[in-house]
Amino acid sequence: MNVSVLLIILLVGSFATYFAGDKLASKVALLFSLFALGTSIALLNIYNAGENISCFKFWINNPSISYSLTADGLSIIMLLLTIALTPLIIYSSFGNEYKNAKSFYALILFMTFAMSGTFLASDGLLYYIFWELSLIPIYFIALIWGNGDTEERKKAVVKFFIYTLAGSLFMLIAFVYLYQKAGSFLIQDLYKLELSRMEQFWIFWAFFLAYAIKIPIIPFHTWQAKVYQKAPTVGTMLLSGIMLKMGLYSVLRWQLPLTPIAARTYLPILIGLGIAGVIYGSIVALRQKDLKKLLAYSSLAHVGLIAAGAYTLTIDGLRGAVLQMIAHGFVVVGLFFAAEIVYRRYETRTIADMGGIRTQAPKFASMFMILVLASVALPTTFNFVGEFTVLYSLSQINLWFALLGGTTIILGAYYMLKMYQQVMLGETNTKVFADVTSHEGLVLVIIIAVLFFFGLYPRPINELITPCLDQILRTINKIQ
Amino acid sequence: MTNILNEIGIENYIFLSVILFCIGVFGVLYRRNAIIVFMSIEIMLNAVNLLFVAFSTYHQDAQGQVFVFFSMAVAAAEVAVGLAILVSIYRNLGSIDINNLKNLKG
Amino acid sequence: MNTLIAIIGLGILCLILEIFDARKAIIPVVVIGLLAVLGLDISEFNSPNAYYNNMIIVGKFSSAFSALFIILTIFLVSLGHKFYENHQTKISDFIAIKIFLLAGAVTMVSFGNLAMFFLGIEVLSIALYVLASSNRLSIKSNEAGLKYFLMGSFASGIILFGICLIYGAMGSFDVIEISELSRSAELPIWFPIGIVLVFIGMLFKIAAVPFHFWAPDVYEGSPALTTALMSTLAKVVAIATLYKLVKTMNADISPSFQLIIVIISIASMTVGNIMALRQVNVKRMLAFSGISHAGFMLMTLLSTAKSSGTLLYYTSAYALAGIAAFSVILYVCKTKENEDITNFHGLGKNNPLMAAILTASLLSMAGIPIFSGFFAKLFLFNQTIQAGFIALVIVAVTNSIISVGYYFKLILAMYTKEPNEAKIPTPAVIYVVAVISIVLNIALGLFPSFVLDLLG
Amino acid sequence: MNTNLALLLLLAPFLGFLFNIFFGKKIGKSASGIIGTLTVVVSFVATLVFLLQINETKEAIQIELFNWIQISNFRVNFGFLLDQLSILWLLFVTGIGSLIHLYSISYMHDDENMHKFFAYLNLFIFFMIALVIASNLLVLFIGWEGVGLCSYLLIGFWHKNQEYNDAAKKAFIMNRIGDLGLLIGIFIIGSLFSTLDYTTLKTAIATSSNLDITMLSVAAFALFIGACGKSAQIPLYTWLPDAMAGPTPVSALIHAATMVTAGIFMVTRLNFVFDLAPEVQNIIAIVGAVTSLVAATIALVQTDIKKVLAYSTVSQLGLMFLALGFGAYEIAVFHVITHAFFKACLFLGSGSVIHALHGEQDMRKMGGLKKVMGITFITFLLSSLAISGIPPFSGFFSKDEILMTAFHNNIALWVIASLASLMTAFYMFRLLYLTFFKEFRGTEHQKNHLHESPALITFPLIVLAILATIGGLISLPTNSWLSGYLAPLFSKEVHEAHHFGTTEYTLMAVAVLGGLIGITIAFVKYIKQNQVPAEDAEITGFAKVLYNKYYVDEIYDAIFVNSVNGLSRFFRDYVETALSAAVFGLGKVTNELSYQGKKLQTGSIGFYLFVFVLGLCSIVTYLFLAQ
Amino acid sequence: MIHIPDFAHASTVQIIFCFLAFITVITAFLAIFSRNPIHSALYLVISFFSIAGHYLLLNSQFLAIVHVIVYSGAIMILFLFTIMLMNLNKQNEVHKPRITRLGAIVSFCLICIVLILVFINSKPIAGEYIATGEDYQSIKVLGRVLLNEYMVPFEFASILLLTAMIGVVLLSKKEKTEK
Repeated sequence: MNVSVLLIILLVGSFATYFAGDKLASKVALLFSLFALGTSIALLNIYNAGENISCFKFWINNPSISYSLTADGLSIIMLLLTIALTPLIIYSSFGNEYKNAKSFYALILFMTFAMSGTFLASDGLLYYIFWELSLIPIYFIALIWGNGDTEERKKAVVKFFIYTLAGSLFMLIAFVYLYQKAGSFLIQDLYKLELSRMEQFWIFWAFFLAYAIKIPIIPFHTWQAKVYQKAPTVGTMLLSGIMLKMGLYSVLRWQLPLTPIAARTYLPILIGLGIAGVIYGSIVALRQKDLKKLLAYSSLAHVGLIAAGAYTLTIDGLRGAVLQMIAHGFVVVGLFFAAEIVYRRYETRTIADMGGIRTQAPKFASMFMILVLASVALPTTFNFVGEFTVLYSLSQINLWFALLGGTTIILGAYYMLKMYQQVMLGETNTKVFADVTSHEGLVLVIIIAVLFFFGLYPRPINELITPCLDQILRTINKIQ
Repeated sequence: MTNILNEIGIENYIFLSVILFCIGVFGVLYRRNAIIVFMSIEIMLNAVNLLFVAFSTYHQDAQGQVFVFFSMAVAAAEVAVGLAILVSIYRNLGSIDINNLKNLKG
Repeated sequence: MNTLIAIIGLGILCLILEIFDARKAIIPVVVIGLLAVLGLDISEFNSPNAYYNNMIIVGKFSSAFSALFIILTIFLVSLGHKFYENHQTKISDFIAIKIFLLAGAVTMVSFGNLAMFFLGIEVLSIALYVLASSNRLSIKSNEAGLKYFLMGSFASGIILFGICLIYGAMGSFDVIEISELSRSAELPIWFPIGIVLVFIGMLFKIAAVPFHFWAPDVYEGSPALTTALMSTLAKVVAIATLYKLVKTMNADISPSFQLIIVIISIASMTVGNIMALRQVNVKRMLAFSGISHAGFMLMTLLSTAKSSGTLLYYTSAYALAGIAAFSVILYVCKTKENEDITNFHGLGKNNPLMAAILTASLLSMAGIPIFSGFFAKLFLFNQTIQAGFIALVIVAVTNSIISVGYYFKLILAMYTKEPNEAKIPTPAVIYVVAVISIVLNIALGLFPSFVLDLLG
Repeated sequence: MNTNLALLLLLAPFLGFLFNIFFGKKIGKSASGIIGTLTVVVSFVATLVFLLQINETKEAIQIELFNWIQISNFRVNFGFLLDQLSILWLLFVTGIGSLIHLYSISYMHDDENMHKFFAYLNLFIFFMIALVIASNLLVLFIGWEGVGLCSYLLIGFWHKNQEYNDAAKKAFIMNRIGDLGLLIGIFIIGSLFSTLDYTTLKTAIATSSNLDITMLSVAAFALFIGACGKSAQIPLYTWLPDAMAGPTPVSALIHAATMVTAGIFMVTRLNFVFDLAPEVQNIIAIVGAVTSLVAATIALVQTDIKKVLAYSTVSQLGLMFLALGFGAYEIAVFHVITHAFFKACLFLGSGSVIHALHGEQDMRKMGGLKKVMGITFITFLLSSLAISGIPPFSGFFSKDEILMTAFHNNIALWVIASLASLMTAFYMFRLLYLTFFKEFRGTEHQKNHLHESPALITFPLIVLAILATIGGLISLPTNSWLSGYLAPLFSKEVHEAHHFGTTEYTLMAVAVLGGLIGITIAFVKYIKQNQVPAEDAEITGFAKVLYNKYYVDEIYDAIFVNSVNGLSRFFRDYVETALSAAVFGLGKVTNELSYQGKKLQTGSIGFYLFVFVLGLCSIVTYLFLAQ
Repeated sequence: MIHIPDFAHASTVQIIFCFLAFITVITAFLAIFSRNPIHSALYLVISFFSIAGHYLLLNSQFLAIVHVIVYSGAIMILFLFTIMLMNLNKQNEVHKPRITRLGAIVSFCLICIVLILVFINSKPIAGEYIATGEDYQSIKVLGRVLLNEYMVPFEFASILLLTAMIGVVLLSKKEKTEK
C-alpha cells in the first residue's frame, strides 16, 4: 500500500460524487473524504512502522518526468492536515443548499486530490502539475458558488487566478532550468545540484514569486481579501486552511533546499517581509467592516509569521512554521465556519450589523471565543506551540525580529477581540439567532479538540516532522 | 551553341524579374479594383515564371521550365477561384472595390 | 504515398457518390474511408520510403503528421454532418474539397520536391479560399474569402519567388539534393534569399506577426466550420511544413536568422494575446489566440534537430483543443447570426457538458495541467531553454499569463451569466466529436510519451 | 502520591469549571456555586497537605509530566515545582479564593449566568495555580495568559454593556503587551541557558562562568515589562482601574489579591536573574515608587468606591515592586500576603456596600452606612487601618519593612514611598468616612432598602478582617517566620536579621505618624468640615487633572490607539487600494494596449499588405544588408 | 555589379532584351495605372506577349506558346469576360486616399530597393555560363521530364485543378433553398 491509493480514492471520490447526483453528492463526498482520512491514518501507521509508502513510476521519458510520490514526515503531516480538514469542510457545508451540488462537492474532492498531490509529489514537474491543478477547482468554486455582486466577484476571482498562475509559471521556468542542469526533475537529483550564486539568485526569486503570491506575503497579497470575501465559505476554508499551506510547504520543500545561498543572502529581507505582513495584516484587519475580510487579513498576518519562521533557516523556525501551519489550518477553518454560522442566520457579513449574539447563543459564543483565543495563540492551544517556536527562532536571528513579530500577540488580540466584541457581545440583537445546530457544533468541537490536544501534546507531530526537517536543513547547509 | 545568358547576364533577368514582381506588389497595394489587383498578382507570378525560364537556361536544365507549367496551372486555378469569389461579391455588393470590404476589422 | 493516393481516391469517390445520388452516405463513407486511410498511414509509419524520384518522401515525420491531419479531418468532416444540413445539394462538394485539402496537407508534409510542396500548398490554399467564401450569400464570408484569397495569392507569389531563387542557386527542386548542396561552402546568395522568402510565405500561412493581419478577419468572416478547419488543420499543416522546410533545407540556422525567429515568435505571441483581450467575437478571439500559438510553435524552429516530437505534440494538443472548442462554438452559434461571447452566456447552466468541454479546451490552450496544452508548452520551454533562449521563454510565460485573461473571459461568460434563451438540443455528432477530441487531449496529457517519442 | 495530589490540586478547579460550564445551568445556581467553591476548597486542602510536607522535609517537590514543546536547544516539559514560594502563594490563592467563592454564592445570586461566573472563577483559580506551581517559565506562561483570559472574561462578565467589554479588552491587550515582554525574556533566557526550568536555570546561572550580563539584563528588563503588564505598573497600569467593571468579587480576587501579584511572583521566582541585573533592579525600584505615588495621588480624588480601591491596589503594588527593586523579595512577598488580606477584605466590603445600594458605586451618594451595615463597617475599618500602616495591623509590618529597606537604599525613593503611604491613609479614610459616616446621601428608594449583607457575604469579610489584623505575625521585625521559610529560595543572605536601632524605630515612628496625619486630614476634611467631593463638572485645577487620572488614558488613546487605528484606515483606504491598483494596473495597461491595437486591424487589405511588405523588407534587410 | 547596357556596342540579343524588358515593365505599369479595366487587361496582354518574347529569346519556344495560350488566351480572356460581366469598363475609381497611394509607393520603392540591393550586393557570377549543348527545352525533353520525373506533380496538378473546379462550382451553384 502506498500513498497513491489515497490520491486514487480522492479522485474516484470526486467522480463518484459527480455521478451521485445533486441529492446524494454531499453525503458521498463526506463518505469518501472520511474513507480517505481512514486510509491516511492507516498509511501513517504503516509509515511509523518503518515501511516505505512512497511510490515511484516512470511517466514520461524525455524530458524525464516520473510519477514519484514521496511520503516523509513533512509530506505526511501536510497530507493529514488536508485530509483531516476536508471532511470537516464538507460536513460544515451541510447546512447550506448549493445549486448543482454534485459539481460543487466533486470539485471539493478534486481540489483535495490536487492539494494532496502537491504535498506528496517529489518530482518537480508532478508537483507543479498538482500545484496548478488545485487552482482550477477553487476558481470555479469561488466563481460559481461565491457570494456578492457577480461582476465584482468575477473581477476578484479572475485576478486571483491570473495572479497565482503568473507566479507559478515563473516557477515552471525555474524547474525547467533546473531540469536542464540536473537532467531530472526528481527532488533528490535537484538537491544534489551545485548552483552558482547567480543561478540561485534567479531561481530563488522565481520560486519566491510563486510562493509569495500563494502564501501570500505582502505586497503580493492583494488578491486575498477580496477572494476570501467573495468565495463561498467552503472555498474560503479550502483556500485559507489548506491552499495557503501549499505555498509555505513548498518554501520548505523546494525553495530553501534548492537555493540555500540565496536564501541565506536574502534572509533579513525575507524575514522582514514576513514580519511586515504580520504587522500590516494585523493593522489592516483592525478596520475591516466585513467579517470574512477581517479574517482574511488575520490570515495574512499569521502566514506572514509562518513565512518569517520558515525563512530563518533554523530547525526551530522550520518546525515552528510547520506546527503553526497545521494549527492555523484548523483555526482558520473554524473561524470561517463561525462566520458562516453567523451568515446563515443573519445573512450578512457586515460586522456592524451583528452584535448581541452571545446572549442568544451561549454555546456558539463559547466555541467562537475559544477559536478566537486559539487564533491569538493562547497557551495550551496548538497555535501557541507554533507561534512560540517561530518567535523563538526569530529571536535567535535577531531579537528585534522577535519583538516586531511578537506584536502579533498584541495586535492580534486587539483586532480579534474587537471583532468578537462587535459581533457577539453587546445588547441583544433584535434578530433571532438560533444557537448552533448539532452538526455545526460537531465541526467546531472537533476543531477545538484538535487544537487543544496538540496544543498540550504536540509531540507526535514533532516526532513525525523533526527528522525530515533535519534532513532539509542538512541540505540547506551542505554548502556553506 | 552558346548560352544566351553570356550576352545578357542572369543578373539582368533577375533585376527584370524583381522589378516586374515589385510592380505586381505595387499594383496589389495601389489599386482597389479587385480585378486589377488580381491582374497584379498575375504579373507577380509571371515575373517568377520569367525568372524560372532564365534559371532553367542558366542551369541548362528542363526542370525549371516544367515548374513553369505547374505555376501556370496554379495561376489558372487561382484566377478561376478568385474570379468566382469576385463574382459572388459583385452579386452581393454590386461593386468590387476592395475598400468597401472593411466589415471585418478590429 | 499510398496514403496520398487513398485520400485522393476517397475524394473522387465522394464525387462519384454524388453522381449516384447517395448524399446521405457521403459523410459516413468518408469517415470510414478516412479511418481506413489512417490505418494505412499508420502502417507506413515504420517503413520510410521515397516514391517517384523523391517526389514524395514518406517517413516518420510525414506519417505522424499525416495521421494527425487525417484525424482532424475526420472530426471536421463529421462536424459537417450538421453544419451542412441545409446545403444538401452541395454536400459532396464540401466534403470532397476537404478531402482534397487533406491531400494537399499530406503532400505538404511528405514532399520531396519543391514542386510537390508548391502544389500541395496551393491545393490547400485554394480549397481554403473556396471554403472561406463558401457562404456565398453572406457578405462577411465573401469578404473573408476575398481577403484570404488576395493575401494568400500574394504570399504564394512570394513563396514561388523563393522557390525560384532556390532553384536558381541549386539547379534542382529536390530537397535532398538541395540540402546536400547547401552544405557546400560556395552558395550564391539567391539560396538564402529564396529560403527567407519561402519562410516568409509560410509565416503568412501560419499567421505570424507581422504577416498575421488576414487571420482575424478571415476567421471571423468564414463559416464557423471553415474557421475550425483553418485554425486547426491549416495552421498545423503550415507549421509542420515550415518546420520540415527549415529542417531539411537549412541544416544549421545562422544566429541572425535565429534572432529573426525569436523576434517573430515574441511578436506573434504578444500581439496575438494582447489583441485577443478585447475581442467580442469568439472566432476572432480564437484567431488571435491562434496567432499567439503560432508564435509558440515557432519556438520549435530554434532547435530543429530535436524538436519534431515536441512540435507534433504541440500541434496535436492545440488542434485537438481547437476541435473541441469549435464543436462547442458550432453548437452554440448554429442558430445565431454571429459568434459573440454573449451567445455563450449561461451555457454552464444550459448544457454543462458542452460548457465543461469548452472550458477544458480553453484551459488546454491556456496551458493548465493536466491538459495536453500544458505539456506541450512545457516540452517547448524545456527545449527552448536547452537551446539557450531563456529570455524568450520568459516572454512566452508572460504571454501565457495574458492569454488566461481572454480564455477565462469566455469561461466566465459561460458560468456567471444567465442564459439568454432556452436550452437547444445538441446533435449527437457534435457531442461525440467534442467528447472524443477532448478525451484525446487529456489522454495526450496523461501519456505524453506516446506522441512525444514517436519522432524520436 | 505527590503527583496525584498535585494534579488534584491543579485540576480540581478545572473540573469545577468544566462541570459548571456544561451542567451549571441545569443544577441550579446555589448548587453550581457550592460545587465551584468546594473545588477550590479541595485545592486549598491539598495545599495545606503540601505545606505540612514541605515544612517537614524542607525540600521542593518537582514533578515532570510529559514533554510539551521541543526547541532546538532545549525541551519544555509540563512540570510542577512545589517549593516554599509556590506553596505560600497557593495558600492565599486557594484560601482567599475559597472565601471569595463563598462570598460570590450570595453576591451573584441574582445573576442569571451565575454558573458561568463560577465556571470562570474556577478557571481562574486553575490558571493561577498553574502559574504558581509551574516548574518552568513556559508553563508559567500558560497560567500567565490564562489568568489574563479569565480576567478578560470576568471583567466583561456583563457582556451586554459594551463599556465593560471595552474595559475587558483593554485589560487583555495591555496584559498582552506585558506578555510579549515576558516572551522576549523567555527567548533570551532560553537561548542563553538552553533551559526554561527554574531549578536548572538557577544551577546554570550559578555555575556559568562567563555570563552575558548585557543580554541577561535585557532579559530581566523584558521580564519586568511582563510583570508590569500583569501587576499594573507604569506604564501599563491603566487597565486595572477600568477592570473594576467586573463584578466585585472578581475585583477582590483577581484585581487585588491574586492575579496582579503574579508579576511579583515571577520576579521573586527569578530572583537569581534579577540579582545579576542591578540596573534593571534600579529601574524596578524607581518604577515601583513612581507608580505608587502616581496611583496614590489619583486615588485622592476618585469618587467611585472601587476606583479608589483599584488605584490603591496599583499604589500598593508599586510599593511591592519598590521592595523587589531593592532585592528584598521576602518583604515584597510579605506585603503581597498582607495586601491580599486587607485589599480582598476592602473589596469585598465595598461589594457588600454596593450590594446593599443595588449597584451604586459613587461615594458621593453614600454615607452613614455604619448604622445599618455594622459588620461590613467594622471589617472595613480594620482593613483600612491595616492598609494605612497603623500598628499592630498587618499592613504596618509589611509596609514598614518596605520603607525601611527603601531608606537604607535610596532616600529619594523612601520619600516618595512615604508620601504615597501618607496619601494611602488619607484616601482610605476619606473612603471610609464618605461611605459609612454622616448621613445617607442616596435616593429614598435606596435608603429604604438598606440592609446588612447576608452571612455568606459577611463571613468572608470577618475572616479576612481577622487575617488583615493579625497577618503581620508571620513576619515580625525581629522574628520573621517568613524569612526563614523562604530562605532556601534566595541565593544571597540578604537582610541579615534586622538589626534594630534608633534609625529603625525613628523610621517606624515616621511611618506611623504619616499614617496618622493622613487619617487626621481625612477626618478634618470629611467629618469636621463635612465636605462631600464636588460633582464632576465642578472639579477644577489640579484636582481635575487628578480626577481624570492625569489624562493618561487619553494620552495613550491619542498616541497609540488612535495612531494604530489611523494607520489602519490609511492602510485600508490607500495602501491596499494602491497595491491592488498596481496589480490591476498591469491588466489595465494590457487591456488598453489591446484597445489601441484593435485600431491597427483596420480591415483594409492595402494596409495589411503594406505591413506584410514592410515585414518582408525588414527581414531581408536585416539578414542580407545589415551585415 | 549592375551592367548598364552599352547600347553603342550592344549585340542584337541585348537590344532585343532591353526592348522587351522595357515593353514588359512599361505595359505592366500601364496595366496598373490605367483607369479603365479593359485597358488594363489589354496592357497586361501586351506585357504577357513581351514575356513570351523573352521566352523565345531564351529559346524555349514551347513554353512561349503555352504561355501565350494560357495567359493571354485563357486567363486574360477570363478577366475580360468578368470585366464585361460586371460591366466595369466605364467604372472610374473614386480618388484614392492619399495615404493609400503613399503607402503603395513607399512599399513599392522599399521592396524594389531592398531586393535589388540584395542582389547587387551578392557576388557576381564568375566565369562563363555553362552551355552543355544538350537539348533541354524542346517539347520532347519537356514532355519526358514532365511525365517521367514529374509525373506525380503533374498528376497532382490535376487535383489542384479539380479542387479549383469543385470550388468554383461550389461558389457559383445556386441552391434550391436560395431565392
